[in-house]
Amino acid sequence: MMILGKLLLGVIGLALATFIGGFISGLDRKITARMQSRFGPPLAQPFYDVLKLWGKAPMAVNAWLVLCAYLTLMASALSVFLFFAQSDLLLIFFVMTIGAVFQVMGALSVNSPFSHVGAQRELLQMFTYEPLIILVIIGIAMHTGSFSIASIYALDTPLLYSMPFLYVALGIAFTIKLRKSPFDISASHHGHQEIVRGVLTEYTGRQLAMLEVAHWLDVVLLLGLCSLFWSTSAIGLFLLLAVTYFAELFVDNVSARLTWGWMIKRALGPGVALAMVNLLWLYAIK
Amino acid sequence: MAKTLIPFGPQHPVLPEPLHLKLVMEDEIVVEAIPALGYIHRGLEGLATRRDFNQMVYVVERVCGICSCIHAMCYCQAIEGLMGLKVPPRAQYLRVIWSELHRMHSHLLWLGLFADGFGFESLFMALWRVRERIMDINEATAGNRVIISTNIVGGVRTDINTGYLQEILRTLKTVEAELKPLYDTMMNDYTVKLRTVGKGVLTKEQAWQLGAGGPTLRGSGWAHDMRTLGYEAFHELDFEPVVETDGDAYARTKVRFREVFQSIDLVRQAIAKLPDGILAVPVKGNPTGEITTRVEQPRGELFYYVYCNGTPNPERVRIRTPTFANIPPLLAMLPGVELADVPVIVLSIDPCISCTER
Amino acid sequence: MLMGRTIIKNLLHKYATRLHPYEQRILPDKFRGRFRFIIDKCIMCRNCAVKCPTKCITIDPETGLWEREVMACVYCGVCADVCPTGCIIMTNVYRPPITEPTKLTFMCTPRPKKKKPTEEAQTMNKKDVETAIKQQQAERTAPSLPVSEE
Amino acid sequence: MINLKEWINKGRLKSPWVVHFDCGSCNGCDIEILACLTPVHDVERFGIINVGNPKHADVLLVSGTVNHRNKIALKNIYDQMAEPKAVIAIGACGLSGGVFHDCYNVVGGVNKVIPVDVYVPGCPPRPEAIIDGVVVALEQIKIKLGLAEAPAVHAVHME
Repeated sequence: MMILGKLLLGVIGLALATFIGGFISGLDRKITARMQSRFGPPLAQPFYDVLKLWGKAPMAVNAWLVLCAYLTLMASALSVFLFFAQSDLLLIFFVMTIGAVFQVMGALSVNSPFSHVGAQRELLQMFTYEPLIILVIIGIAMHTGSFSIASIYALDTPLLYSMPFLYVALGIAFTIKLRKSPFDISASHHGHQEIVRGVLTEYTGRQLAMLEVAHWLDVVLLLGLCSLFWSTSAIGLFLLLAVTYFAELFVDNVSARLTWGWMIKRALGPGVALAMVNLLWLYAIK
Repeated sequence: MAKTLIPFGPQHPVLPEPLHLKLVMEDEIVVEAIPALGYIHRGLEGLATRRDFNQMVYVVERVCGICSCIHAMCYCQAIEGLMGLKVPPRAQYLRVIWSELHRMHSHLLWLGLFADGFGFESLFMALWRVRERIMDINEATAGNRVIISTNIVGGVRTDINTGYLQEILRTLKTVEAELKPLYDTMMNDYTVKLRTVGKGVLTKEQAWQLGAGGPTLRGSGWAHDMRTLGYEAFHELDFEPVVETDGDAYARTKVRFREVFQSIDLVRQAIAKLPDGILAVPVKGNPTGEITTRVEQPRGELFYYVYCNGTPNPERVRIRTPTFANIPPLLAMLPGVELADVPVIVLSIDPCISCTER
Repeated sequence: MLMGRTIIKNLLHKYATRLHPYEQRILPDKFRGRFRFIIDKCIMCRNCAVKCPTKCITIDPETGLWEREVMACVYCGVCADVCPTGCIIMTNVYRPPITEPTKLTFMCTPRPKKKKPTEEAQTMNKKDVETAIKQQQAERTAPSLPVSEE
Repeated sequence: MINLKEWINKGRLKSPWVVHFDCGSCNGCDIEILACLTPVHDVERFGIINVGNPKHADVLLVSGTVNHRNKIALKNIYDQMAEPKAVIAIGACGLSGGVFHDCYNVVGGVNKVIPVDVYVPGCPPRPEAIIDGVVVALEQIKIKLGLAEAPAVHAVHME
């Protein structure tokens, strides 16, 4: 009965996450536009984009690319499903990673140099954000004694009180995953960069639509991870997420795109250092 | 390490123009940059033999849509020189006003594109928003936003009335106020500095030897500005060439941004000194002989050679544009930089391919 | 971070966008937009055809054929400046997009002949004129109006 | 399934991604196209994004004359775009060659190389005219999809 309930929760969560992800993406574009003193697109714009891309004539370069797009979407969906089914955090993390890896593999399977450079940069980004997320998960495990999400909901004080530095590290990882400035290195929303849309260049039509949905799901998953830091009250959770996302938008709009060298030196290093300090602190108070 | 060949252009989102650069890459480092031109060649100079010298004004305006007014002005100066026409003072001042407005909108455009080149979208939007104010002035005073078609042989076509001059001054005040924080961002922001300082360094000697021009040359420490020749009304206005000494993309950005403020100042001076009088002198007969003229375009020195043989059609119109001079320095700057810095360096010379290839 | 003040200011103030198709902006009087022809006033002087830098106006004084390549016009306004009778007027409304390649053709009163052209030229002209009229009849779907916008 | 098709068609009309190719223009039209993206005109309100990648784009904006070298590039870009697609020729040069129509290296308008759906006249056209052009192009896509009937030819344009 317990398992059935969890499965049901996972399915409902996944369906909801898709809509929330698209909505967040629309809100993101609207607020970004307003920050740039523009009117901005309608809130439902990401849905229109995805529907349109779904209806485009197929133009895939090879079968591997199509397969990779499906696998990326499935991995992202599965990780969100597992999150809402309150599964193991480590498992969720690995499933999420599989999605990112397949996206890169698809980009590497074609012959375009833009796609290749984008894929290499995406791998470097993964190299940066994955240790940070893993350290956050370790921190949570150290605090609660278990990798399960249910154990976090059992806490009576928010995680943020004991893990503020880890939250900052998670914020860095979140910015990279969102593909926002200064970390829109492998791909960017508008494609105004030297490698066009980088890792996404060769995905077209339906495949691009799937990757877009996968991206929404990844964003929801990472917001979910952030939400664990204030699991005690719904209002606090919502406020934390709103502040976090607004901070992301703010950083996106006040900074230029930087290079992967800087990302590894100035994002991974301090991120890991912050996380380590927090982990030591957690170890000390135990 | 295997070498990869990355095509940069002819259709590329960072560079709106069809410059094709074949970048030979080793890892993410550029080993060699091979330019391929000719995507935009129209054969405009050949039209000179089929259009009369008055019609050519409108043709040379369309050499480049960004600095159209300055092209037309340089060509008109050449024909006026051949025919011995004295442009009325009011027309001289009006030409200065429009050419400085063009310099401002061109520099703002470039600054925006440059910001977009390193992924600073909100700065791009903010600079282009300011630029629209200049475009509104162009539209209201000359009748079109970009290609204003105000210069004719012997003077200018249209006047700016006194009421609108006050409006221009008001707009310039707003522009200046809006640009101050953006200047601060462009020059002092940590992320922007990371992307521009030390990128694409051109030393003082190199810049001179490779024949760079305009802000690219002035960014390397040479006070070389054609406006100091004092053509049109520039000899009555007070200004100093903007010079920076570092020779990198940051210095060139600074030169251009400071030139925007300089242009605002020049327009103010010109409006204050604007004399009354006729707009154009009548043109009779056909030009004969050959002449060269030089003016300062937003991108550097613009050079016209015109040869006329007494018929209405000029026999030869030869244009040497600043981007043509700036391509050799660009190719010297590119090897050894990261791929991420290529747009920054390519844009830092402010390439105008349509000027170069005509 | 220096951009922060600007973007927060933008967020709190009204957007700068002109909501174009919903709010029509009246362009300045000087704006060189589409032309208005009062073709009855035309005296077939061919000034506009000669001065046009694009060479997009063709006039045949003998048949009264007045033709303009709308697609090639660069809206410089020279024809309006040089027209002695003011039959070409520039308005401040820009020309809307079109979906078919078009050409603007008018028939006006032919100018009475002053000199008799040579035999050869006459036959040449006649041929040209005939083909032009045929083409024009094929292209025309509506009768030309005396006052009309291009 | 019919429902999904309707939704997709709605999406098509609400999110025309554009790719811009400067095909020998003098930059006048290019900067006006870029000006459309900026705060004062902001075409993102119609869901228009300049994607820069022909494989993702629905609408091709071409500015400038076609010459013997770039006609190959233009054809390539057009062929790389997935259906349904539309082409907008911008400016007098893109329409017919404009002031350069009798230059030696000019082939002519864009319609000599690829089929054009909408012509935006002007030298350069105002950003407003370009926005109108995209709106008209969407009408053309609607007609292609069978959602609307072809309008009666406007007498005013055809005289």
